[in-house]
Amino acid sequence: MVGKGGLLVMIKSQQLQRRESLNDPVSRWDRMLEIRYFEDRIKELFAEGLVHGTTHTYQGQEAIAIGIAMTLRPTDNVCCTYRSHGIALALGMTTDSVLGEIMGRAIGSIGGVGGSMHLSDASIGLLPTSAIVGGGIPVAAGAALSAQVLGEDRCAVAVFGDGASNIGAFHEGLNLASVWKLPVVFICENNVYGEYSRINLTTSVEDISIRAESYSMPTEIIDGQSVDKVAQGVARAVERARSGGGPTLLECKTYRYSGHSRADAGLYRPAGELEEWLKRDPIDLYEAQLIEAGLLSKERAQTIRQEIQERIAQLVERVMASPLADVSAMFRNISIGGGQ
Amino acid sequence: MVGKGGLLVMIKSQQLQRRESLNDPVSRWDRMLEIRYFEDRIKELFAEGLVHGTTHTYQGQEAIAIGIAMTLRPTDNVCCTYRSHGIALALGMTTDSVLGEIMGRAIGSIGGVGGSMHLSDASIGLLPTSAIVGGGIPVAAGAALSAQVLGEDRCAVAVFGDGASNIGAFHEGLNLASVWKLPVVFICENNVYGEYSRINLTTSVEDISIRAESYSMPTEIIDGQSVDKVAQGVARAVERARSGGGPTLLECKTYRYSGHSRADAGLYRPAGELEEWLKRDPIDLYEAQLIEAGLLSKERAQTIRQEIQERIAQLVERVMASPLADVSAMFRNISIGGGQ
Amino acid sequence: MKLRMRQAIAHALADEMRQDARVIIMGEDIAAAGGPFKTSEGLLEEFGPNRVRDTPISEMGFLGAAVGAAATGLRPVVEIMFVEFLGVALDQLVTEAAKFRYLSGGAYGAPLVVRASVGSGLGFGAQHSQTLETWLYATPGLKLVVPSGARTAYGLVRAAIRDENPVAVFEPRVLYAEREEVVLGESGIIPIGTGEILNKGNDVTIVGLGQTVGTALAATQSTTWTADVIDLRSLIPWDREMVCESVARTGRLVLVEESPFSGGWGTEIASYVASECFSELKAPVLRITCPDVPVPYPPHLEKRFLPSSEYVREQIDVLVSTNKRDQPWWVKGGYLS
Amino acid sequence: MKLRMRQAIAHALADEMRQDARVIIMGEDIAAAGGPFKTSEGLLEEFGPNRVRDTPISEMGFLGAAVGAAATGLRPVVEIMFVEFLGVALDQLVTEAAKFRYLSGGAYGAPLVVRASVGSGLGFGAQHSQTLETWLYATPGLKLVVPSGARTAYGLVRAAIRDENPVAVFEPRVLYAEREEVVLGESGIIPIGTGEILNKGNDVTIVGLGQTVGTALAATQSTTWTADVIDLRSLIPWDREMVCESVARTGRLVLVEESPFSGGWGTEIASYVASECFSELKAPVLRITCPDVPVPYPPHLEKRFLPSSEYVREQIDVLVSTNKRDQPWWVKGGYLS
Ligand SMILES: Cc1ncc(C[n+]2csc(CCOP(=O)(O)OP(=O)(O)O)c2C)c(N)n1
Ligand SMILES: Cc1ncc(C[n+]2csc(CCOP(=O)(O)OP(=O)(O)O)c2C)c(N)n1
Ligand SMILES: [Mg+2]
Ligand SMILES: [Mg+2]
Repeated sequence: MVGKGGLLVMIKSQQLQRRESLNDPVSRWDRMLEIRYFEDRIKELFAEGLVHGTTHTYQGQEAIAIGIAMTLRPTDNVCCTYRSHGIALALGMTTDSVLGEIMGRAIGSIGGVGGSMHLSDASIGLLPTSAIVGGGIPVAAGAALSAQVLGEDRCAVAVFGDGASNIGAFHEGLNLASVWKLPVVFICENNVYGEYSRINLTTSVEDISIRAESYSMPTEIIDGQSVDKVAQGVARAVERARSGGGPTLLECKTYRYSGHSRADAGLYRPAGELEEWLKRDPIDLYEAQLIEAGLLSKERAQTIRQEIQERIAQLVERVMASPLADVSAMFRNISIGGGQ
Repeated sequence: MVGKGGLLVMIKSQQLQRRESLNDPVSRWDRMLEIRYFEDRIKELFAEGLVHGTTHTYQGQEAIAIGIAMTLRPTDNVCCTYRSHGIALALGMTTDSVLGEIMGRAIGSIGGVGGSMHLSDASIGLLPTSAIVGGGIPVAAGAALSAQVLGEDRCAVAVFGDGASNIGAFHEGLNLASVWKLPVVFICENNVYGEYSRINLTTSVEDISIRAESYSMPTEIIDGQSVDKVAQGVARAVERARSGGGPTLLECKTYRYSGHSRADAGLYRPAGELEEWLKRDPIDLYEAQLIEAGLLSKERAQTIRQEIQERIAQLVERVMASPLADVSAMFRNISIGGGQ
Repeated sequence: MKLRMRQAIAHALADEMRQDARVIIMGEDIAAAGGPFKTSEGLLEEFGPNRVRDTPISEMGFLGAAVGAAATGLRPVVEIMFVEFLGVALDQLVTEAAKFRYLSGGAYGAPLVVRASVGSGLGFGAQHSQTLETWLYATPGLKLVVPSGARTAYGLVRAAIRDENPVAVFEPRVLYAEREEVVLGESGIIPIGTGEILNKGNDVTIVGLGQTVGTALAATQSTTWTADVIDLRSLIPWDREMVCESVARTGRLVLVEESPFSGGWGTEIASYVASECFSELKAPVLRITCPDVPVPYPPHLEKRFLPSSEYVREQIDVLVSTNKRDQPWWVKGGYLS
Repeated sequence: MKLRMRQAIAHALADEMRQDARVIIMGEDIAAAGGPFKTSEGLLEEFGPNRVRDTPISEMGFLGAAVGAAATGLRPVVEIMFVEFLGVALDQLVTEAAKFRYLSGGAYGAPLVVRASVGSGLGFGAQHSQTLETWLYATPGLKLVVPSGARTAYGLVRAAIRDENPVAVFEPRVLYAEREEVVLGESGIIPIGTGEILNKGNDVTIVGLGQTVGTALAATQSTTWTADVIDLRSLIPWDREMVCESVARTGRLVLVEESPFSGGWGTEIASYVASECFSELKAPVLRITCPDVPVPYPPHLEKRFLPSSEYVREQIDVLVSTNKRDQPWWVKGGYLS
């Protein structure tokens, strides 16, 4: 696997440095902002027609990505969906690698052939993200299975939405993980919507967490707007996983500020719902907490915000100036030992 | 659909007569015996090499089929699995039609091209049985959907096993039925095994019924060895379905006396388990009940048993003497309006 | 009337729903939102929530429900947002629906329609850009049609709904926004199993499907040769007669495919025609396909992935002038080494 | 050593498991019961429950788990009891596993094996008797092999496990009980992508796959013509070179297929060879297939469904003597009307 040999062992990769920096509370806040501004900019880039295809942004859910990333080890595996910029950045992928991928650049995390829905970075354990709803759930169980079979101290995490809890792969993956007591944590980001449908229109329960009982699985409902709450919940589940206690289903209550994907303005949402959630913005909440703890000042916070905005602006310029994936890229990494 | 026009409207079909006869308690017992002896004979026929392919018999579960059939109307729809001889006979299919199908005869319910796993009879609402585990579950939801959309007073029933509750189609079918409040009853025959695996080895819950909570669905655990208990449970669920109350999950606790399929002697079962269940044989229990109620005498019971044995013996002779499906049968009923 | 393909589809659905109360439609976000690709706009308003239904994300569940509903009196039209999602539900289409009539001795059919958006061109990446026709190949009892624009979409969707058998309609996503003159009403209905000759010529028969029909037509501009251009429209069953008649005349067959070279949809047609018209063929059948790679995301590569009309023209130039096939671009360019 | 095919498979699994601790196997009833078809007998005892696992009835779940496990260090071998069950899990094979390497920029592979029993001959009926190769067609990144007996089963299963890519092994169920001389050990391993010439002749090249290899061989007995008989063994990728070389010599190609005429696996081979060997072919490529019907249950019809060696011989008699194709039996018999 990439990242195991050569230079990367000696000099810590940028990804691992970024990952480690989450040990510092202010860096967590910084990373949440990075995700927020990154996603805001992505939205604009699509709106401006500068990017092709589709994208699914993460504004409002940042505390979950950070809570997960600060708790897992880089050797743990994460399976995520098409809505993965936030998780990827939190886990340590660089903004160049993520934006590069979104813009089809050779510097993209998989060389620019995947686009917004397909990020991956083995050095921080991010398996290929799946654009198929539920696709990553049994895959995460499998990444946990390898740890169990090989006796490795790893665990695996699947991140998916509320809507995904209605698909067969969810059911099969959770049952399998429970029967085999696999070291895996299933993290449902309940952001109230699956595409343009409110959860109550498609899902026969209000709390996805209830479904854990079908698998005799421990579960928690977590405030997804709180970095600490998420981190604590994930830590409990990961601890259970590593100590042979089997899988856990965590439901993080959250909200996506943007529409489902690039084309969606979210007009189907009841008036006031977004506003209600904005009052508990995860970045604001964490900022207040840091300030209260004396770890951050209002002024420093303002400076950081500006710095990140600038970083993102430079990032976009840099990536747009970088070379596109070339034609040979589409023929690479299909199979090993000769193509079909 | 078959059975809607012509002669069948005027003279009540044999199937409907057989169905109606279940109004009589003794006939119910008679039918259970018919199923039992039929299945015993099927096992022998396979063992003797007289039948090709595979089969899945129903001994020990007869009370469930009868409880369902006596409660549903012939216009209701039933989706069942490869283990469907019992349900088919209970719903009113004739032994000739079922054995004919099993033996590839033209008189078989679908002309002999389907075999043991593929029975169907539109006149009593039996949709094509599916040899794919879980396949019939969303299909039953669909049969209920048509009733709902067309405003018909029908309901639909899916019959499936404990093992099937681990497959995605179960999850998706139940959630969909719940969200749409479809008039459907999901009947899980928990016979403790899926193929050669005991339920505890593959299923993360002991009672399948628990899984109803994942769909906010009413549920009951029912003694599957009692005709009356099954009928009452089904009646409550059907009443709920017809009155707009939506779907129900019923779990009937039962046991299959035979192995999973023709080749299986069931040697994986813990010693004494079968014997324990045989003490609560559904046919014996019902016989005792009828005798206690004064509806049946020991002598009459003995006579009936003998009569049915003879009927089955004659049936086998009759079917073996009847013509095989001819070559043209394999080209029929594939599509309407010209083949591919 | 000039309509975008997505509007033509909405018209087709509405026209059938008006005439036949048994027709219902369901899929993810097809009701309140009018469909992810706006192919059902206005239908919820006109036909109400009983007949126009948003579903959970449960392709196996709602496709299976369509099978049961179809067998018991409805004519469900199911939308599978991206054809890849059939990968979680294929069982219900090919193992249940397609065999229902057979497995009921003719008593129950499964007259349902599965509409799925397919293909590349919009930057949806490797898991949302394939065409996957061969998933449905080798399935007696199932039909598959592929419109090439608004007009054929209207005609084929209506025909699919009226068909007594399960029919899949694979709609090239990139064409949803394209406008075309559409014949509405009964006379706009297109019989399943028939192709259409869009251009008459002498030297070669070019068969396209879906978005490659436009490519094929464009390729015939300013050439030294003339071509019959056939829009196949139906892939299962396909119009063997029309294609063979044309090839008998032109002596050459070119398939323009949006699918990989290995195992692409053209293999069925190429294989049949090469045998059936063995003595009429002056040149080997030429399949102009995509390379054997996942669909790449970025626009410049995605475009390259698909045969362009220039490339088709060049390939046919060689075929007609030499009666030999040219190498595909990825071989000539050395991309496989 | 003479082994039944199911024993040869168990040997192949055991040999790889002994050499490579990363190899695990999983599937329904493959552990305690030794497999529904006894292809894993003794493995639980030798390798223990950590590496030999019974699964719930959750094909999507355990195939998906195999993908994740393969990407993170194991070499899982998954048994899909009947190939039709891939219909509830295809997504994980073609949309995830086959694209994992691509979608990770080469960092994660999915070196897993999916073994599935396929085909007719044992009376399992319409939903348990198909071969369904075309579900995997058009999937760059995936391989598919089909053994024709114990020897090739051993060699191909071992090669599949060693392959760095996802490989499907479709095992003709009817052959599990058949005995054949098997070369065990390294020298018994069969490179994926290679066919095998089982008989040399001059007049025609006959290509079989799985259980039709035996049919093809038997068809060459007491004939007026002689044939190259090729066991294709690998279908994706297939041995284009071997088949084309043979056809270049014999001038005629016959495919003997256990699949429907429309969309069967032979379309890929027929289409390729008819183009590639265009000038060498003396006669049209002949696909001898099953009719376009679901697999019928009763033994006399199931037998009729599959091409018999007599039928193959008759068809080739006509081909060789007239350089024209005969009609298939169902056309001659008027069964389609
Ligand atoms: C199998 C499948 N069905 C449908 C889709 C289309 N789709 C993409 S995202 C999405 C909504 C998912 O909602 P949820 O799981 O709540 O995640 P969120 O987008 O809210 O993060 C749908 C229906 C898909 N990608 N895969
Ligand atoms: C999708 C699928 N996977 C696996 C099988 C093989 N199979 C047939 S029956 C069976 C066991 C089913 O157990 P259960 O649901 O408890 O029903 P029972 O046979 O006990 O009535 C299995 C695994 C199948 N037919 N379909
Ligand atoms: Mg959501
Ligand atoms: Mg069971």
